[in-house]
Amino acid sequence: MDTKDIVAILEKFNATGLAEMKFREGSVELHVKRHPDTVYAAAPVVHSAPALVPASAGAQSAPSAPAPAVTSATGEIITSPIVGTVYRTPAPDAPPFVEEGKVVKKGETLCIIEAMKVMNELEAEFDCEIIRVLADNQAFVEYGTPLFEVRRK
Amino acid sequence: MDTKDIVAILEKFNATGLAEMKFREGSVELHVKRHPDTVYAAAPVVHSAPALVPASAGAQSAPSAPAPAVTSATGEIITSPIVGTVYRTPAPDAPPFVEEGKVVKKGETLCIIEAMKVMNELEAEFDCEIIRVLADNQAFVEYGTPLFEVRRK
Amino acid sequence: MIRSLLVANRGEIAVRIIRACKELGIRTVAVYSEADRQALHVKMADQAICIGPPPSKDSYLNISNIISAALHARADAIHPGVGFLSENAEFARQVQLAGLVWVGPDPQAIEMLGDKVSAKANAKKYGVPCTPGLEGAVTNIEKTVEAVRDMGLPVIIKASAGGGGKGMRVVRKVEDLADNIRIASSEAEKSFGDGTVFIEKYLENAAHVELQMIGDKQGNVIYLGERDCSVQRNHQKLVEESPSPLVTPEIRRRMGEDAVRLFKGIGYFGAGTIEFLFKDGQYYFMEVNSRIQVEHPVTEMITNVDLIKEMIRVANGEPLSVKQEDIRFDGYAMEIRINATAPGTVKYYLPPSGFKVRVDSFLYTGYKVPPTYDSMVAKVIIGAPTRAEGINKMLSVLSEFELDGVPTNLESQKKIINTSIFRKGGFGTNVLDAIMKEIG
Amino acid sequence: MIRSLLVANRGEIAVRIIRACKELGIRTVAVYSEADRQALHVKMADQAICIGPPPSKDSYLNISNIISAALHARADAIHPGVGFLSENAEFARQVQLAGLVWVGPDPQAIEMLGDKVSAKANAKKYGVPCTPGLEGAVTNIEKTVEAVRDMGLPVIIKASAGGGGKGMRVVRKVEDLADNIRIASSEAEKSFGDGTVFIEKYLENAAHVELQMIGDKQGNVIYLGERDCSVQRNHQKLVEESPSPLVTPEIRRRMGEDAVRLFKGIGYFGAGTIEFLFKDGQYYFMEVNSRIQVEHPVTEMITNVDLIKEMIRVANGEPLSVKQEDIRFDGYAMEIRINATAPGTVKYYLPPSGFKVRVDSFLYTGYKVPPTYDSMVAKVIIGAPTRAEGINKMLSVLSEFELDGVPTNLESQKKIINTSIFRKGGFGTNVLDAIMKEIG
Repeated sequence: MDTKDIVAILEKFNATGLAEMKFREGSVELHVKRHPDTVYAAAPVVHSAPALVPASAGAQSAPSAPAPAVTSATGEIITSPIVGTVYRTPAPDAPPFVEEGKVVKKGETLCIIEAMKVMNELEAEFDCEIIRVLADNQAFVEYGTPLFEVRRK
Repeated sequence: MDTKDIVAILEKFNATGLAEMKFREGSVELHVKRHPDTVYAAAPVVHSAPALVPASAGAQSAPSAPAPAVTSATGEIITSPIVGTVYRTPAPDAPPFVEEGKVVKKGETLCIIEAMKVMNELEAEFDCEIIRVLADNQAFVEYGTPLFEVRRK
Repeated sequence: MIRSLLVANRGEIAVRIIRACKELGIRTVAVYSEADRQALHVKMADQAICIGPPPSKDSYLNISNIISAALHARADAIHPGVGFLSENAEFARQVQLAGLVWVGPDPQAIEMLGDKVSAKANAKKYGVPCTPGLEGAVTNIEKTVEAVRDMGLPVIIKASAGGGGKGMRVVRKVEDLADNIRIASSEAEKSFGDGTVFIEKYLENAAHVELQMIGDKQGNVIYLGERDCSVQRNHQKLVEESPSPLVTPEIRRRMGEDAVRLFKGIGYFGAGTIEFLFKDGQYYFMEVNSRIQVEHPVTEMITNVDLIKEMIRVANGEPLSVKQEDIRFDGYAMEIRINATAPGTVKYYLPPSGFKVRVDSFLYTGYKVPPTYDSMVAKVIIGAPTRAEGINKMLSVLSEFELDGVPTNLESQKKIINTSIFRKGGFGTNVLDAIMKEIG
Repeated sequence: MIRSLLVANRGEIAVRIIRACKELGIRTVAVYSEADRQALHVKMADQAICIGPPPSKDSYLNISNIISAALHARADAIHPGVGFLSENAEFARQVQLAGLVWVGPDPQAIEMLGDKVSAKANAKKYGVPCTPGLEGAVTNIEKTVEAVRDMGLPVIIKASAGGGGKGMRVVRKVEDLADNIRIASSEAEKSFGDGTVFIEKYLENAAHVELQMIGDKQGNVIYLGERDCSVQRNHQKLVEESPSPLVTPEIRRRMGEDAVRLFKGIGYFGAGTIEFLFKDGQYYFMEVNSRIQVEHPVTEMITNVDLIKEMIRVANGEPLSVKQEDIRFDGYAMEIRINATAPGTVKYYLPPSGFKVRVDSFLYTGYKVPPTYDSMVAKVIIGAPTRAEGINKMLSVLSEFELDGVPTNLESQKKIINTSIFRKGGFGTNVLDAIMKEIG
C-alpha cells in the first residue's frame, strides 16, 4: 500500500462520512477515524509500516526522503544526491560551511560530499535558513540520506 | 485485498447504512464503523470467498457434509459412509428401497453401496421420512456425498 | 501401459508422485480425507476423491475406499507413496485383484521382507553380513537366556513384525533378559498383532547407513549409493546425507554387490531400501523397506536418476532406464526435514530455490496445516561438490526459507548441522545427544 | 581473498549472486534504487545501500555511487551481474583503480570484445570460423557498394559498438545499400556514440547457438557446452536450451576447441559466452559477451558446475575447480523466461520445485513489481534425460507456477514450447513467426 492508495482510501472514507475504519494486511495497518463532533473536519491518522524491512541493518540510515528536498512537519529536507562521505568543513581545522540558524543564499555551499576522492560541493538551491543539521561530519550518506532541515526564505 | 477493493467496500458499506463491519481472511483484516448518529439498521452481510479452490473438478461432487447426518435448513442429510456406487434398488428390475415421502423405520435399508464387488446395505439409523433423494441410481459417491434428506420421526 | 494413476497418499510425497506423472503424461487421481480438502495434492491432481474422515484408519488406510475410488476414476495403477499402506502386502494384493497395477514390489516380497526373521534369513542365505545373533525367533525363553549368556551382552530384542522402535529393547544384563523378552513380545503383540521377537547383539552407537536399490521385472537390479541417516530423534530421521562420511568407495561397492545379490535372489523389483547398521568399517543387514522412502531425493540429487519415474516405468513392465555402469555419484547431497511443531495456518511462504536446491513440500500461503497427520511439512535438499560446502549451502538455503504462521524445527535443524560434531561427520545414531549437549 | 562482495545489480541475478556468496561465506552488499527499496536482493544481502533514484542511469549505472558504496561498506570485490555495467570496461577499470576486485575479465578484454570489428579480427586470427564479409569497418561507401556487389547479397550492416539490434540492418538489393549504411551509422552514433559499421553476408534464418566459456588467471580455459537461444522476439531471448538439437558431439567439440583457442589467445579469464550463427551444420562467430548471461542456469543444469562460484574463485586468483575432461553434459536442460507484461503487486506466489526444477526469481507475496526495469521476473529451469521429456517436464512445471497480481507471458510461453515446430527442433531465429502462426 503506497501513498496514492492511502490517499484514495482517505478520499473515499471522507466522502462517505463514516466514523472509523481499520485495515490490516500482513504488517500494513491503516486506521482512519473521524472525530464524532467535528464530522468532515479532523485530520485522519494514518499508520503505515512497511510490510517488509530490508534485512540489511548495517550501513543503512533512516528511511531516506526523495531528493533533493521534501516537506517535513516544520521545514524542507535537503537530502544527499550522491553516495559518499559528508564533510561539513572546507578543511579539517576550518569552521563548518553552515551551522543551525544560519541563513544561506542560493548557490552557497552547504557541505562537501566526497565520492571516489572527488570533493562535490553541495550548494543551496534556494535561499533558506538552516533549522537542523542532520548528518554528522564524515558521516557516510546514501542517496537520499537527509542532510539538512531548512526553511525557505 | 487492494485499494480498489477497499474503496468498493467502503462505498457499498456506506450505501447500506450499516453500523459496522469486520472482515478477516488469512492475515487481511478490515473493520469499518459508522458513527452512532447516522446508524440506520440491518444485519451485517458477510461475503467471504475461499482463497483457493481445488483444481480437481473431475469427479468431485459438491462439498460434502460430514457423515453420517448433518442438519440442513429443512432436514437432516444422510451422507455416504464409504466410496462406491449407489444402487437404489435391490435388483435391476425391482422397485427402489425408498422413495421421497416414504417413512422408514430404524434399521430399514435405504440403498446399497457397492464397493469392491461387496454390496453394503445402508440402513436408517433412526425412524425418519425421506424428504429428498439426493443421489441417482448407480451414481458414484465419495465419502461424505449427500444421499438423502430426511426428517426424524 | 499406465495412463492414469491413483496416488494413495497425501502431503509432499503425493505432490512428488503427481509431478512425476504429469511429466510422463499420466492422468492423476488424488484421494483425500476430510481434513485434506484444501491440500496441495488435491489441487494438483486431475481428479480428487474424498475417501473418509480425518483419522488415517478411516481414510488413507481404508483399502476398500481407495480401491473403489481408483476403479471409479478408471485409474490403471496405484502408487502407495511412503507410510500408510505402502508396505501393506494385503493392500498390494487387493490392488492387483481389482485389476490394477501396483507400483511397488510383488506382494510376496513385501510380506517376506516385512517379517524381520525371514528377511534376515534371506540376507544370510544370499551372503549379506548380518548382526551376530540367535538364529530365528525366540521360542523358548530359558534356552534363549542360556544362548545369550554364551554369546555375550548387550543384546537387542526386536519384534519380527516391528517398526518405529516398537517392541524393541536393549538388554545389558543377562538377568534382565527374560522379563524384557516378555515385555517386548507383548508390546509387539499389541502393536502388530504378532508377538514374535528375535535377538541380536546390540551394536552400541552404530551408524544408520542405507542403500537405495531399484530393480525391474526383467531381473535387473542396481544400487544407487547410500544415505547416512544417523541423526535421529526417537527413531525419526532428521537429516539424511550421501555419501556417508563412513563409507569408502570400496565399502560402497561391496555393500552394493551384496545388496544386488539379495534383491536378485528374492526376485525383487521396484524401489527398495536396504538398511544397515555400520560400525568400525563393517556393515550389518538390518531390514529392507520395500517401498520408496522419504529421503529418496538425496539419492536423486547425487545420481540424477528420477526414482519415482523409474518406479512407474518398472510397474509398466519396462526395463530400468539406467544400468549400474551409468550411475555416477556426483558430489554430496543432504536433506533436512522441516517438521511443524504445532498446527497452524501458513501466513507467508517463500521456499528457497537456486542451483542444486530442491524443496519438496505441500505448503502454500493460506494453507492450514492440520493436526492429524505426520508433522513433516517440507524437505529441503541441496547438492554440493563436498560435504563441507554442502553444510554451508544448506545453512544458507535454510536461512532463506520463509514460513510464517506454522512453528517448525527449522532453527533447531540449522543448529544441529552447524555443530562441530555434525561437521566432523562419522557418527552413530546416538549422535543427537552429543549434538544437543554442544548446542547447550 | 574476497571476504565481502558488492553486487552491482538487481533482480534475479543479484539474488543468484548473493546466494553463491552466502554459500561461500562471503559477506554481501546490495545496492538499490529508490524503486527497489523492497526488493528481494535488498532483503537478502547483509547490507544494502541506496544509490539513486529509480532511473537506471542515476542508480544502477551510476559508477561513482556504486564504488563509493563498495568502499564505504568495505567490500573487497564487485560483481556486476548481467546488463547495466557488466560489460562496461570503464567501470571495471574504476573498480580496480579503487582497489577492489572486479569479478569479470580484464577491462582490456572487455573493451576489445565490445568492439565487434576487433572481436571479429581476433576470432579470425585464432581460427574461429566467421561469417563471410568485408574486412574491417566501412570507411568508403562507394568502395563498399562495389565490394558487396562482388560478394553477393543479402548482407547485414552491423554497428561495431552495437547490441540489442540497434544499428543493424539487412539489405537485399545493392541499390539500397548506401542509404542503409548511412542510416545504420547514424543510428549507431546516436545509440553508442560510435558510428562505425561493418558488413557481413546475411545468413537467412540461422540458429543462435552460443557456447559457455570460463577461464582462470592461470591460463586454463574450458567450454561448458552450448545453448540454443533461437526462440527470440525482437532480439530478446525467450527460451534457451542445451544441447542444441542442431549440434552434434563432433561439432560441439570443434566449436569448443575453436573457442578455447580464441579465449586463450586473448588471455581471457572469468565467465564469457561466444555467440555463433549456426546454419547448415556450420557455425560462424558472431560476438563474445564478456560477462555471465541470464541463461547461465541452463549450463549449470547440464554440467553441475556453479558458474557464479567459479567466477568468484577465478577473481580470487584461484584456478578453476574443474577441468575440461571433468565436464559431462548430462541430458537436456531448458530455461523459460517469465516476463511481466505490466507492473503489479504480487498477491499470491507459489513457485514450482522438485527433481531437476529450479526457479531463479526475486518475486515474493506482497512484492510490487516496479515499471522501471527489465520485464523479466522469473526464470524457470528444468533438467531431463531427453529434449522430448524436457519439454513435457517444462509444461508440467509451468502449469504449477502460481503468480497472482502480475500479468505475465507464462501462458504464451507454454504455447510456444508446445507447438509441433518447437517440439521438432532445429530452427533458426525466425522461428517465432512460424510458431505464432501455428498457435494462431
